Parts: sequence; C-alpha cells; structure tokens
Amino acid sequence: MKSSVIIFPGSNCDRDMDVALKKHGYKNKMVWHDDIDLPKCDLVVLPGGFSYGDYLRCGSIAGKSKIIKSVIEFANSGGLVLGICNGFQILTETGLLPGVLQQNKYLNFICKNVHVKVNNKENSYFKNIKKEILELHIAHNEGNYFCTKDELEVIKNNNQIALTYCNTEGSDEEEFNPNGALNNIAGLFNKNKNVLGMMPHPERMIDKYLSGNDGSIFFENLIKNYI
Amino acid sequence: MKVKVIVTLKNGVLDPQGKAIQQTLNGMGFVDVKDVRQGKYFDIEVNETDENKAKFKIDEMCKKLLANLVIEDYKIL
Amino acid sequence: MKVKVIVTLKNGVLDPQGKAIQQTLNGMGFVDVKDVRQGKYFDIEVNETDENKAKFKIDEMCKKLLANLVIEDYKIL
Amino acid sequence: MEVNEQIAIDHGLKIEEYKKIKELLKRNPNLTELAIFSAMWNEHCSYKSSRKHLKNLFTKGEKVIQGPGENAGVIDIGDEDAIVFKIESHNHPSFIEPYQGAATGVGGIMRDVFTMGARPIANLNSIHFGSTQHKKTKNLLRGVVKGIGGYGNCIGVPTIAGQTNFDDSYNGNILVNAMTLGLVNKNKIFYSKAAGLNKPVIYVGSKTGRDGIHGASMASAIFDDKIEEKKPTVQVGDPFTEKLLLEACLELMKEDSIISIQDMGAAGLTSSSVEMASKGKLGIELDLSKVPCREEKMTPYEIMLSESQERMLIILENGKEEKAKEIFDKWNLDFAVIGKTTDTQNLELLFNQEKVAEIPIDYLAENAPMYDRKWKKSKLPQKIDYPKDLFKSLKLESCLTKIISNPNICDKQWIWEQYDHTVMGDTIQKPGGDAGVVRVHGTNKAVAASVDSSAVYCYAHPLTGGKQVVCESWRNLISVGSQPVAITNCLNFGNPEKEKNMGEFVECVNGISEAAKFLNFPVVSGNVSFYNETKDKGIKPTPSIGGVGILNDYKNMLTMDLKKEGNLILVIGKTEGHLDQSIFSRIILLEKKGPPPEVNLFNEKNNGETILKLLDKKLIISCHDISVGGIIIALSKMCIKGNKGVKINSQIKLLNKFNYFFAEDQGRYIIEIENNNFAMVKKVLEENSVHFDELGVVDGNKLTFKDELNISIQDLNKKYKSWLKNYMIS
Ligand SMILES: Nc1ncnc2c1ncn2[C@@H]1O[C@H](COP(=O)(O)OP(=O)(O)O)[C@@H](O)[C@H]1O
Ligand SMILES: [Mg+2]
Repeated sequence: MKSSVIIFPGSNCDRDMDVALKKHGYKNKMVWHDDIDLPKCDLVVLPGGFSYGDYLRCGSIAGKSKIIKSVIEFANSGGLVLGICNGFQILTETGLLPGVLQQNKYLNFICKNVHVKVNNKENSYFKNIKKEILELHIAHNEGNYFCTKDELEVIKNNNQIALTYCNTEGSDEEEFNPNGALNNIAGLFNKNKNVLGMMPHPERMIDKYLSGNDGSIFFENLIKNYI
Repeated sequence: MKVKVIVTLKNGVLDPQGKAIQQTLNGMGFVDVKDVRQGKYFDIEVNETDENKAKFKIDEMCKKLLANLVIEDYKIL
Repeated sequence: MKVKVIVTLKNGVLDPQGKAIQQTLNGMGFVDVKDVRQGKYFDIEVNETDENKAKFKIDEMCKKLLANLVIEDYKIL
Repeated sequence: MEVNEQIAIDHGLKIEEYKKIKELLKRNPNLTELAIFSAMWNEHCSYKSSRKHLKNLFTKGEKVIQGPGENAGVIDIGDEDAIVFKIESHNHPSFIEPYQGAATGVGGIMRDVFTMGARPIANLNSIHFGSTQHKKTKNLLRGVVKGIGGYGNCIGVPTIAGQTNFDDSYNGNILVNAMTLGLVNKNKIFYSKAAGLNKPVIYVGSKTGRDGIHGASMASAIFDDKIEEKKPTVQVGDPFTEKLLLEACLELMKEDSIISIQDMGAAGLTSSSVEMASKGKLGIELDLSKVPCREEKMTPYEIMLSESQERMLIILENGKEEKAKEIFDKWNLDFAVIGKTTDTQNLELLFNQEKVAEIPIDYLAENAPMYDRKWKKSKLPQKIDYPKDLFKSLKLESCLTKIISNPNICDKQWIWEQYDHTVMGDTIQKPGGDAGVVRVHGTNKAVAASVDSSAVYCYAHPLTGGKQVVCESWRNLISVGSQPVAITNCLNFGNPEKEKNMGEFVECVNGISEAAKFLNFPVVSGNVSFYNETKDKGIKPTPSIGGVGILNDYKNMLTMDLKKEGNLILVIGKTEGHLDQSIFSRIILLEKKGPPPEVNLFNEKNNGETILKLLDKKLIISCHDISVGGIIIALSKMCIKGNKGVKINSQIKLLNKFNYFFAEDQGRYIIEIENNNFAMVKKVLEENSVHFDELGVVDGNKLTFKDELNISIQDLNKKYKSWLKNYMIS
C-alpha cells in the first residue's frame, strides 16, 4: 500500500507517522505542503502537530495550503484520507469532515492513554479489526468535538462515528471522556467512510516499550484490508 | 485603512474559557460577574482607502478564514 | 448590564498569530492586507445597573486578571 | 546624548566599571557602546561574581566531548552518537509573565542545543514556587506549566521529566529552569568559534523588535516593591517560528557551509557577535542597517540590545550565501548578510554608512570585570536531640498519609499531563518515574535524564547540600538502570554582594564539584542565576542538577512499579535514622533546624555501582531511590505505581520506627527481586560490602506493618494523586 504523509510547517508527528507506516509495510513518501500534486498513492495522511503554530484556529491555516486542493480532490474521488490529531482538525477546517474541534473542556493540554471503542466496522479502516476496544494515546489541547444538532443527526444516521472514548469495558460515561467531545467522539468518518479523522495517535503505540502497541493493530488492519 | 473585526462564539456554543474566567473573577471577589464570553479581536490594515470596498474585502476574509461559521459569528466594526 | 472589553498586545510586542494570519491572507489572494494584529474580546455581564460603577469594576478586573499590563493594553468599549 | 556616570548607573554599571571602560577606550563611550559594555559586563554574560569559583568545577571525563564554555555540553554515547545538553534559568521573566517567561525559557534552551547541530530529543524542567498558601502561587504555577507546555508541545519535543517544589522563600521570586537534550553525530558538531577572514556574517530567524531590551540586565536586577509598575518588556515566544528555525538550521547543517553558529540569547546580537569573534580571536563588522527589523526607526542601540526570540547568527563559508538563503526562504524565515569577519580584533558597527561603534573585542570579553566577592563559610548545624516522648502520640499511618499528600511529595501528574511526553515516538519512561528515558532513535541505546534540587539541605549546610544534589541525580539515573555520565547545573542563588549568599554559592559549587569528581560525573554545562531576591529576602540556595545517563540496551530499563506478588523487597544502603531537615521533621515535628543528612560519597558510589551489577545479572525486577520522605514514602510510591501491596517484615531491626521509616539518609534504594534469587542477590551485595535490609514481601493490595500500618493502596493512591489536582481547581 502506498501512502503519502503531508508535511506542513509546524507538523511534528510527520516523522513518527513515517516510521509507523514503514514498520507496518506501507511504502511511504513525504509530501511538502507547497507542492501542488500528490504522488500516486492509496492513502494520504495528515499528521499531528501544530501546523502553522495552530495560530488563529487549529488547522485553519493548513486548510488553505497549496496541497490541500489535491487532497480534497483525492478524497472526493474515493481515496483514503486519514487525519490524526492536527490532521483531524485540518479535515474539519477544509470541510471534508463536519463540525469543529474546540478547546478541551477542562482547558488543559492532555497527554495520556485513553480507550476508544470502534463503532463502525463497515469500512476500509476497521473491517475485520481484532479488537473492539483499543488503548490509544492522546496529546492535544483542542480535541473537544462539536457540531450542530442537525449535523449530529446526519452523522449518526450515516454511521459516521468511528471511535468513541470509553473505559476498558467500553462504557462511555462522561468520566471517560477526556476532553468534553460531543457524544464522546474520538474519531469521525465522512459520509463515504474514506476520510477518517481521529484525535488519538496510533503512531505512538507501535511497540510494547512505548505507551502500548494497539496502534499496530490499527495499521496492520488497514493494510490487510487493502490487499 | 484599519478595520476592526470581532469574532465571537455563536449563542449556544459552549465557551469553557469564558466560564473559567467568570469563575476566577467570582473567586477574586467580583461576585457580580454573571457571565463572561470570550472572543477574538483583529486589527486589520488594508491598502484600500474606500471604506466600502475595504469592508467588502474584510467580509470575505472573515468568511474564508477568520471565523469558522460552524460555531462563530463575526462583526466588522 | 453587559460590558465589552478588548485586550490587545502593546505596540512593539511580537504578535506571532497576527503575523501568520497576515501571511495566510496574502497567500489566499488578499494582497492588500498589510498588517494583522490579534487580540482578545470579552463580553462581560455584571449585576450592576450603574454604568460608571460597572466600568469601574471592569477596569479593576482588566488590571487584575484579563490583561497582563506587561505586554497588553485593554480598552473598555 | 553625552554619556555620563548617571547614564552608566542606569545601565546597571557600577561607577568603577564605567571608569574602567573610559580607561580602556581612552575616551568616553557613546551611548551604543556603553549599552554594549553594560550588556557584556552584566552578571548574566560575564559571570563576574561566579567565574572564579566555577573554575573549580570538575569538568573532565573520557566521555566528555565538550565541557562548559560552549552553547551546551556534549558527551559521547558510543558509535557515532553524542548527546548535547544544558539547563538554563528564566526566573525573573517568569515571575512577571509566567506564560511567556516560561515559554521563552524553553525556547532559549532548545536553541542552545540545536545551535550545536543536535536535534532536541527531550525537555525537562525544574520549577520552584512560593508557599501553596501564597496568593500568587496558583496563577504562577498554572501560567508556567502552560508556558512550558505551550512551547515544547508545539515544537514537538517530549517533556520527559522534571521537578516541582514549593517553599515560601520563592514567594516573590519563582524559579523556572529548563533543560534540553539533543542528539548529534559526533563528527558533525557545530561550535560558536569564528574562523577565517572576510567570511559573511548571516542573520536568520525572526525579525528584530524592541522587545526584551534590558532583559539581560533584568535577569540580574533585584526585584523591589515597584516591580508591578516597572513593566519591563518581556519577550513573546513564537514556537512555530522556532520549529521552522530548527528545521532550517538542521537542513543547512547538512551542507558544508557553516563555520560557526550561535543563537541570540540574552543580550541578543551583542553577545552572540562578540562571543563568536572573541573565541576566534577575530574582529567582526556589522552593518546594522541590514538587520531585518520588525518595527520602524529602530536605532543601533535598540538593535544591539534587542532580545527578540528565535534568531541566530551564522558565519558562513564564502560563496554559500545563495544556497543558504534558499533554505531559509523555503522555511519562510528572514535571512540577511549583515557583516563580515575582520582582522581588526574590533567590534565595528555601521549604520546608514556611518560608524556608530568601535570597541576592541577583548575589552568586552576577556577584560570584563571579575570579582572575588567576600563570602561567609557556614557551620554545620548541631544535631537535634528529639525528646523520646515527642514520638509517643504519633501514629505511623497518619504521618504517612500526611506526608504523601504534602505538596512537595504528592503526584505531579496535573503538571506533566499537560506536557506532550510521547511525541517523537521514543519515550520509554514517562514523567513520574525516577528519570525520564528516551531511546536513541533506531538503535538499542537509550538516554536517561533527571533534574533535581534540594534547597532545604543546601540552606542548612551548602557544602553538604551541593554534594547531595549531585548524588540524588546519580541515584535517579541508576534507578532506571542507566550508567550516569555527566551533569549540567543551574545555580539559582540570592544576591552575591551579600556575604551569606555568596558563601552559599561558593560552598554549593565546591560540594557539587567534590561529588562530581568522586562519582566521575563531570559537569559539562550550566548557568548561574544570581539576585533571586525580593524586598531583601533571598531564596534558599537552589542549585538544580540535570543528570544524564546511558543505557546500552533499552530493554534493560528499570521502573519503580512493583511487579509480582511474592517478590522480595530489599532496602539497599544503611539507614542511620537521620531525621534533621527531613520532611518528617518539618511537617510532623515542626522542627526546621539541624544538619542535612550526611553524604558518604564512597557508599553512594559503591551502592549505585552494585545496583548496576545486580541489573547486569538480571536480578532486579524494580527499583526506586529513597529520597525525601524516606523508606516509607519510596515504598508507597512503588506500591501505587504497581498497584500492589507490601507486607513489611515485622522482624525488621528498627531504630525508633519513625527514624527508620522517615529518615532521609543518603545512598539508598529499594529493590524488588524474585524470591528464589535472594541467595544470589545477597552474595553480590555481600561481596561488594553493601548493607541491606529485608524490608518485606509484595502482597495483596495493602501496605501493612504489624498492627501499625494497614492502608489500602487505593486509599494511599487517592491521597497521593488528589492533592495537586484539587488545589488547582479550588
Ligand atoms: N515540572 C515537572 N515536569 C515534568 N515532570 C515532573 C515535574 N514535576 C515532577 N515531575 C515528575 O514527577 C515525578 C515525581 O517527582 P519527585 O516528587 O521529584 O520524585 P522523586 O522524589 O521520586 O524523584 C518525577 O518523575 C518527575 O519527572
Ligand atoms: Mg527519584
């Protein structure tokens, strides 16, 4: 599977993503934000970090960069686009995903492990996944998902909710919601389920000496589904 | 000329930061403070002398970049 | 009553956000934008009907919490 | 404006210093020149009160590639790899504007590290605040933590460890010390020494503004009542630009075009240009009209003194300007050729085709004043004789819960959860352990780092305190299974013009040096912050030691969490029962006097090395050093982290039980071992003449000792974890 990781000025999880993708067998290329064309690939990744310092609103300025037009075209033609953390924020700012990511409810940056439940397996990302509840890592200041009531209805009706914060058993009470996200949303699809935005960082969970290795399950599953 | 813009959260959108400020103010003894909402303010200098033209441009900037209309409103002063 | 406050960076203090916004606007084709400075805006509701009294209180709040006078100025609208 | 004595004084110079300037120049300096002297002769740049004593530090070692004197120290960690690291203070600005002060502190230290060609791989911080009762403390803490996170998180460097302390001596003068480690190929290290004539001098990074003018002098000025009105300019940090600068510099460093490079820190363009020229024994000519400025009509005076952040000065090989400019253009950063190296040995400044200053470099650097300040030796305080019945009414369990929820002991998760500690994908020991550990990307090696200070001990007896901090750092590094290699130090003290404060400084430095030498744990970099004083009240002497250790195989790393039911718990090192200056004495017995625990360097070294021997034989399951709070606090943390109980051996030979459990004797560790390895462990310990106690067994989910202690780990955990969180939301 061929992947492209976009580097925006201020991206800081681009290398981590490159390492994770290669470790799991993806052929990855790094793409500079100022380029106009995407290389031929099957998956485009918008990595985490602080594109343009996250000034104004997270992801807003990256949403205006040159490469984004091609990313939107790629997504509209059915290509897989994955946005992690800042990448998720960029996807909402470009309109590829609905809603916005606001500042965390308790106003602090949060860096810790969380559990998330896979809500929809009818898609390239989670089809056949072995575990329903993944332990992943979050590190963000603006992960508090919000959208209007009407939008939420649409999202629900289309099964667009990909991941929700929960505890080890899958229970999703408020106390397991780290940032105040609406309906505990940790990851979200577009209507066609080819665009996925998620706050957790699977690329930080790829061997047992790190915070855990459930991230590997995610990457292995995605590449297997592709083949 | 200089144009001033204010971007605020839409009614109904939660403003945790404003809330925190309100609580802090209450805690500091300003017990009369009932509500605080925080927004953004921009001072924009444009090379344009015609006020209407300038405001028209700024309006576009607000829609395209400065405000996220999902949750925010803007006002050009 | 409601009082509006604007907090801006002092002249000469670096405004990284404003700079990034200006460059982005230029890049988006708004080439006339010469400078952008970003500030904060507060809508404060106080239980106080006397305008002067309210403003006096808000003035104190600005000094004590809302603005850091080392780098910021404030204006009560 | 004609310069006179008053103007010199306003610039923080002493009258004698002004006289000396006139003598050297054989004329009166103009205002710009005076400002340059004042910046260079300032305590912060010239180390005029400390230089004499810093020379005594132990700085050599076979792994030392670069000791003090460069932007940061460098150590060899095998293969082609080297670690660049340093700690620096940003105390005064953080008190005035906690967010920006702390943020720019982190930005500054990172620049020191990547200037040398290293990619930063870990950040640490040591922060000290006033009493938790003091009205400013909460906001300062919140602002500082947000500032450290705001900058480090944005750049994408993990903050892997740190230290947080509260003491009322910091009420009017908090401490914010930031440390960075970077990784570099040891054949590709960049230095600040200029070389070659007529080489272009390049300015890169952000534009110069009027911010922070007088910052270097502020760092050395005593706070007074009027601080709130003084409103000195504090710099605003721009981590986004720093990230671009980091990437651009590292990209340029891949080419063979940089002769030398230096970040613009305190005293900005002045100190960077003078230091580069001084080290290379060259002159330097700058055309200030070419400096990219953010504001209109900036004067040479302002340009030379500005402390705008995120700027670098580079001396390039001739003909490489185009290529270099291309890189900085790509990253959207300012780039300007602003001067050249010369053979005049002078600093020459031009502005609008006019010469505006000309000063021999020597006068600014080597001829800077150096003072042999008077200092007072401190006596070792008398040991306290505690009356026996003082302990009678005390209950072990309530003492334990009181101490574990004390602000200086309790969990600091509220803080480090706000720091991205996992970015870069190599953090294998997060904050909350004895030291943070990151892997050297793509290898089996890992680097451990910790930062420590013990102001209470240093205040009671500076010489012992100085030794103790170094030992504590060494112990924390041993506890994660690393071989300690070298240290950096940030020396936070009061007013050096006072004999008592100067004495604290001199003796702490001597203590640090003595311990460093004995442990073969050299000092490779550091920083001095004097005048930490408000309204005549100085802080407790607070040297912060940042230690770095190496693991050849990261799979051997140790953690403190208890692992398995039935395993044995041993105390390594002898418990003498020293309570003076312990947290137990201070908060339970309300006794603040007495000497700090004695530091026995031989035992310290021997015990630590023996731990590493046991680790080598794979005999240790978990390990934690014993520090503030003594055995019982160390053990409690191991229980909490592993969520397992311990049954303490009722046979254990106690002094008084309070002495045994709460004493802060040095050189001790707690280890967990497998039951059936006991004989082997015992043999190794005995062969190395290391004293040990069989403390207990991992058992159930309670910490128990006879009928005196019976507390569930859950309760203990609650006490440990909730204090800081509750404090911050209340
Ligand atoms: N300001 C901070 N930044 C990052 N980590 C911190 C900070 N303060 C404390 N910590 C973490 O909390 C843990 C406990 O610190 P400390 O109480 O000094 O422990 P110990 O006495 O066992 O060394 C350490 O692992 C440290 O890394
Ligand atoms: Mg420790």
